[in-house]
Amino acid sequence: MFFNTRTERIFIWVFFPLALLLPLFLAENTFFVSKLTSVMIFALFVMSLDYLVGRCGLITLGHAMFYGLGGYLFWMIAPEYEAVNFWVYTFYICMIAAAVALVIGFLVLRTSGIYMIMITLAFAQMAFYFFSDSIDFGGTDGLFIYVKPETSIFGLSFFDLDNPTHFYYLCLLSLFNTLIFFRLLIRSRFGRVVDAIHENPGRTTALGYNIFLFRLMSYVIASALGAYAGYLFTLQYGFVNPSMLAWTTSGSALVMSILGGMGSIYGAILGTFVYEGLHFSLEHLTEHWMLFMGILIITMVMVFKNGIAGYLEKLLEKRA
Amino acid sequence: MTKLLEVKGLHTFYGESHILHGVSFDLEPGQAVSLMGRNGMGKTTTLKSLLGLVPPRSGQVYFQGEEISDLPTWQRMRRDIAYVPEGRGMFHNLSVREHLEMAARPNRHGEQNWTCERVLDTFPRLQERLGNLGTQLSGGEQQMLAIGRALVTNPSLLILDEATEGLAPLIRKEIWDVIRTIKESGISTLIVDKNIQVLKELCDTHIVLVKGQVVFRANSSELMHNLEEVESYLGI
Amino acid sequence: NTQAPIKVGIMLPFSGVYGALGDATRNGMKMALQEKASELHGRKIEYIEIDTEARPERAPEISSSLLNNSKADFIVGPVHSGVAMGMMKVLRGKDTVMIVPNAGAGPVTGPLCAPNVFRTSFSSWQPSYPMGKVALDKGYKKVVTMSWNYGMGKESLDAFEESFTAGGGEILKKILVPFPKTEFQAYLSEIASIEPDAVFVFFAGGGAVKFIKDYDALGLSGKIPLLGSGFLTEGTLEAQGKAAEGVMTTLHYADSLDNEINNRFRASYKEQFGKASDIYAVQGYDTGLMIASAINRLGGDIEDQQALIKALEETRVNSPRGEFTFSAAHNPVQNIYLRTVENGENKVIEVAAPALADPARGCKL
Amino acid sequence: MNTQVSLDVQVMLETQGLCKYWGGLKALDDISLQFHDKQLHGIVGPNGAGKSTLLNLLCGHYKPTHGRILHKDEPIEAIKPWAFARRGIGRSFQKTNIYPDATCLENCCVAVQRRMGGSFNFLRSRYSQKVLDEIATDALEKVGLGGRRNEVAAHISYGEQRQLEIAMVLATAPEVLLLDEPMAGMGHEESQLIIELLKKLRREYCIVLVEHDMDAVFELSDQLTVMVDGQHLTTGTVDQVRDDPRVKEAYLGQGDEVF
Amino acid sequence: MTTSLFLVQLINGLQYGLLLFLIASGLTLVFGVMGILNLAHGSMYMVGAYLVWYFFEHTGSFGLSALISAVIALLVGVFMERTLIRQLYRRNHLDQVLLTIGMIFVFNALQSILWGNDPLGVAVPPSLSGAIPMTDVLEYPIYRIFVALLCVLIAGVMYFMINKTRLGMLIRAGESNREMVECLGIDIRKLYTIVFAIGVMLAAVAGVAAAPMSSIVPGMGEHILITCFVVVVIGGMGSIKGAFVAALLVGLVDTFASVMVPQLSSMMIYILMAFILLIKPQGLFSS
Ligand SMILES: Nc1ncnc2c1ncn2[C@@H]1O[C@H](COP(=O)(O)OP(=O)(O)OP(=O)(O)O)[C@@H](O)[C@H]1O
Ligand SMILES: Nc1ncnc2c1ncn2[C@@H]1O[C@H](COP(=O)(O)OP(=O)(O)OP(=O)(O)O)[C@@H](O)[C@H]1O
Ligand SMILES: [Mg+2]
Ligand SMILES: [Mg+2]
Repeated sequence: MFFNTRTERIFIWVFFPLALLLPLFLAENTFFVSKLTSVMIFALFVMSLDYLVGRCGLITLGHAMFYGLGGYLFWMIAPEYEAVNFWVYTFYICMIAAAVALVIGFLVLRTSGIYMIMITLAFAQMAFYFFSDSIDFGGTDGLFIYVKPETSIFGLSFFDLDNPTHFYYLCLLSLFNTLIFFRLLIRSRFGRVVDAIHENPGRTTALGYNIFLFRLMSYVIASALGAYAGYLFTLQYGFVNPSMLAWTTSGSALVMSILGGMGSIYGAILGTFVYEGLHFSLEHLTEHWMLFMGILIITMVMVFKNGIAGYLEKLLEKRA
Repeated sequence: MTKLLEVKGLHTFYGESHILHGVSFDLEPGQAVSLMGRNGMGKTTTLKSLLGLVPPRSGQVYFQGEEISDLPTWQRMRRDIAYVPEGRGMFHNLSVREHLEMAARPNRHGEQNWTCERVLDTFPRLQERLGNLGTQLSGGEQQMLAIGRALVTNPSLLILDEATEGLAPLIRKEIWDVIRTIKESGISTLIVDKNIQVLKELCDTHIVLVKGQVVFRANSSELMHNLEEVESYLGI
Repeated sequence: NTQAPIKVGIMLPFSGVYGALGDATRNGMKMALQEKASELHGRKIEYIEIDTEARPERAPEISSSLLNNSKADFIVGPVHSGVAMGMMKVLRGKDTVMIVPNAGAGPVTGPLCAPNVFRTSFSSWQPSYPMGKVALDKGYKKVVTMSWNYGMGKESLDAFEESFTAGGGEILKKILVPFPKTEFQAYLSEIASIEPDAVFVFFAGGGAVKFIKDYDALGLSGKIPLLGSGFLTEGTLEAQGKAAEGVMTTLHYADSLDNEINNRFRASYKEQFGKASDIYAVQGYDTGLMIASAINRLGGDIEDQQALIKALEETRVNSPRGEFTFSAAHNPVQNIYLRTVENGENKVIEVAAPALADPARGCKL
Repeated sequence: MNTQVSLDVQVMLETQGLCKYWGGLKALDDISLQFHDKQLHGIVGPNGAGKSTLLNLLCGHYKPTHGRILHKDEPIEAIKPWAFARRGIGRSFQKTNIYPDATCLENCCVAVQRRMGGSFNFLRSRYSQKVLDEIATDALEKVGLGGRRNEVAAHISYGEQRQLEIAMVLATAPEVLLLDEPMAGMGHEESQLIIELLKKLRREYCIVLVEHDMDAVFELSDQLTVMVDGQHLTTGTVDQVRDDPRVKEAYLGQGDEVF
Repeated sequence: MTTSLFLVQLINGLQYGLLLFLIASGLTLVFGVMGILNLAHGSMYMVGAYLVWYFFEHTGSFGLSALISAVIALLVGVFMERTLIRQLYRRNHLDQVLLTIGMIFVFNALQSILWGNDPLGVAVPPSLSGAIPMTDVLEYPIYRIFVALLCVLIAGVMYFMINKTRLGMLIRAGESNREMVECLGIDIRKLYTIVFAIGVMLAAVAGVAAAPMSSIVPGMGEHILITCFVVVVIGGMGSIKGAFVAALLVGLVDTFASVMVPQLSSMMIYILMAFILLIKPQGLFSS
């Protein structure tokens, strides 16, 4: 079975077709298309975090560092006014982020548990202050990016990134691919070891696995995808700001991933959409949206034992 | 005379799986009772159910004539029950001395026969490791500490799960001696252990569990008569 | 459609560190539009308010929500310069009018200036620039400057330095405190050991309260004169208490400006919201006045964006801070006042720079 | 009944002056031992004698304070913990150490896969290769858990978890088996099963067995080492050791008191 | 740097460190010792400051206001534990993250609704006002010295309570294995309620103590929260001594970095933390 549970299959059969058709109905409301796009981008980011936290047991509060890095990297390596190729830069950015993750992972993965949370936070904060203190990177005001890459492969172009609907589909596709990728990864033999390490690292070492290597690998993969999400975010509005790297961004992503159901991967989409959906509707309803948001979050933790995904599974799974 | 402990019709489930099918037995004051059975037959579950650690779906527990089925675990223990769990339940952040000091208290009648010092005298090995953290002890040392920690609460009923697991022969003998002393001082014990040779001599009553049901319950002499039957239950 | 209400989108922080600024701005603006309701040619105003939480990375999305979803005619915001930049990215050149009621970020009316973007507050250069001359006039030759290490702070210090060093003054040290740190003791001890003639700072809100308290508690207040950009004592005086007495600041407004509009404004604000008004309320009020006046001028029909922009450009705002007009870059041309704190109020001493316009470097309008 | 052992078989593992100190405590003091291929080497001693510590050193879980460990004459005390297992040194733990949320089969599969490789294959399904399952099932059957292969490990009883513990080591197909009290907590029948199993295995592997169940140790050991308080007391055949008065005093107690 | 300036900065650093310890003390207890991840700790710091301001406005007595605030915080703590935190002990630690972030939202909203967003200030109580001259320009306010002493006192009491008393042992044991503690006849639920509430109260007390020397503003708790976690983690989970040393270390490093390497000062405590954790992955004083 490719998707673990019935719930996941149902979710995927509902969510993706719906998402595929939605722009047709929203054609005249460009805002909703772009809002959904940004939620999907963030869902992709949350998903990469969910893999790290939920599957690998590597809790980080510094994941936003890569989200921001994805944006700033694009600004750094792309020429200011020339046309660049989207795929090429996707590759560059993911590779550079992976290299950074390799170095940082090498350091932070020596610690574990709360200590790892804090040391990832430390690195993220350093990166945050690096960008927000430096005039060259626009400081706290951030930077504008004027290039929009073109998307041709071998001279064939399917997308126009300036067109919000096209961009929407690009993000949807990215999200879908990421989900499939993580599913493959989890189902693979690599995934088996990752699961084993998550459950009992000591035992896994005793069986002869170099757990550091597997963790590092996972960290690098998740970070590269996190950077890809940041890159998409930057492309959407052509704007980077150090607040992308702030710990609060990592924190929100963590919240969404826990809310969705840790480690379920597709729960990241659920968590992000529910959180962002609530946030959006509440903040349009009342200035004191925080009160209701807080109460709702508290209620959801109390009711859902394993996040939304866990709750749905309880409802939908046939009793064995 | 009221029974010390009375367990009536315990039915316990883990999720959907029905583990205990109406376990009942009782225990007179001053008695030592053995609870035997093969792996996975529900011995630990029985103990946990009667202590309230795993709430049974139905059934009652009486202690000294009072029903305690609805009390939280700590209140049951306050009636002078002490428990040595399988796996020993060490605290990773407390030293050996602290394990004993935190648990030590006189019983409900204000008696304090077992003090930290007496435990340390009984298990000199612990004396040497006073500053170590609980989980840094060797397996056997942990077992001694777990028993010691139970004794300093000065119980009137001592419940031991896998009493001598992981102990060296000499220490094992020591433990049986301690239990014998305890028994002589009027404390009742409920023992889960593999060692039928010792148990049949030490305990007054024997209970055998098979698949969550009591299949055999008798005193020592009856046990002797039915040794073969019992041994077949135990897979010996 | 001239019967439908005019939609005003509000992007301000209503929570967190900047919450008070957002509140005051909104209150001021609504008050103005309320007062001018009769001049709107029957058009109602509908507000769409969104809390920006002062998070720049959310700014593009919220702006686009107000622009494309709510179809707001005016978008008013923000407080925070980073958010302003995010808004600019989406709103520049679009067919709605963006009015900045606070954020001082230079680029907004500098290199990024655009026909549909207005600012009713100040550029960060404006309030600080005149202080250089004031300091020199007082005979201060050697000054230490200090602010948070972020856009607005740095731009303020630069503006001060520009006029101060041009007149022969010397900056002994420029201290940039990481934002939003409020542990000032180490820096103040250092200043005490340097013993400059005066200290010039930019701080605002809670940080300003803490700074003034520390400055006083460590015994510096009587000994080294404290100068500042006016935000140091705006909306914070009550919390600062006695510690703020005597602090000298420059700003485009002062509580004690004795003109009819200011007096009426202050009284009515106090009455409506139960607390004293401050510069943020004034800026919000002026934003409201500006919108009202443009609607009035156009007879309630604001469909034609060209006409609307023209009407806005020509507005002379009769503000509590005194009348002001707009520069070509859409930034106010306004008086900057020298004030000092007396009995918990910002008292005007003099006009430090009349009708000062931002140099608008890099703006091509 | 112990077959006399010829000592010319290969030395698989050797310790030279091995020490492990915990602060002031000498948990292990100057231990020099040889473990031979195709033999079962029993280690007994009172609680806290340092038996588990010795195993922990032999499998790389701890680093020695002093001394050397040789595997086939190569020093290995400095290599990484995981590399020990890769050299074919497998161990079971005294305190049950399994993957509680996975099924018994999956527990063993993790072990088998380390040997079979492919752990850095990101795309191929872990379920696609039946060989792996078969080896794992085989290991489970050896310890008598064949019928429980699809149970979640947390839901089997303590004794069964002990069996699983051994199955996992077997599944890695090691050359050296370090077993720390494998029979503790097991029922009679299961113990018997393990004893039978070890009887078979001891002619295939180099096995180091720490155990307090004297019947089992006496029955199984080719060589027997007694340790006391971190010191090496004696090594010899079962009969030699059993009659040693020092051993009786320190460990066994006098004859009839052995339970 | 002259010697006198160095000494002054040393005092500044120590004083800041002590204040940090005071703010982090509740977190040390709740998070370090009991193992409950309470992100709403900072919010209680904020609530403490607002409460003391509110009662000071109404009673005019700082001491009385402080007392009322502490009691209210204690009750809030009991309420939080009883109704919410308690349900989550058996669940994943991360659920506590979610729960307490929800609480942060609620506290922030309540603060905004009840007290508005304006920055507020409380005057230093007259009995503790005044200052001691240090250099010809600088003087040191007595109130700050008082707070520093209070921090030392709290540190001492906490150290003694956690490490030397039976109560402390029980709390630590509870973190390790709740079920076993209950099996020893101890009402671990009640114990945890009380200790959690004390932790919450300590956070509020820190807010109370800080109120007269800082500004009371929305979001003041979130900013300090991270620093508190830095302190607890550098010190090593569960170690009061560690937290104390770490707080002083952070205070000193921050102070000296501010004046000596201003370019790096924003990052300095994170550099410090990364450095320490790379050398000692379990913090300075972990067991
Ligand atoms: N937490 C649990 N969840 C589900 N099933 C469980 C759980 N704990 C035990 N069981 C099941 O309950 C049955 C009885 O277990 P129990 O631990 O009571 O056996 P036991 O008689 O103590 O065995 P042992 O001698 O091995 O300790 C076993 O079949 C086991 O699989
Ligand atoms: N991490 C540690 N820190 C400090 N002391 C330790 C540590 N681990 C073990 N010890 C001590 O080292 C000694 C040897 O322990 P070890 O576990 O090797 O004993 P053992 O021979 O296996 O005993 P048992 O038969 O009881 O399992 C014990 O006294 C124990 O307390
Ligand atoms: Mg059991
Ligand atoms: Mg051992």
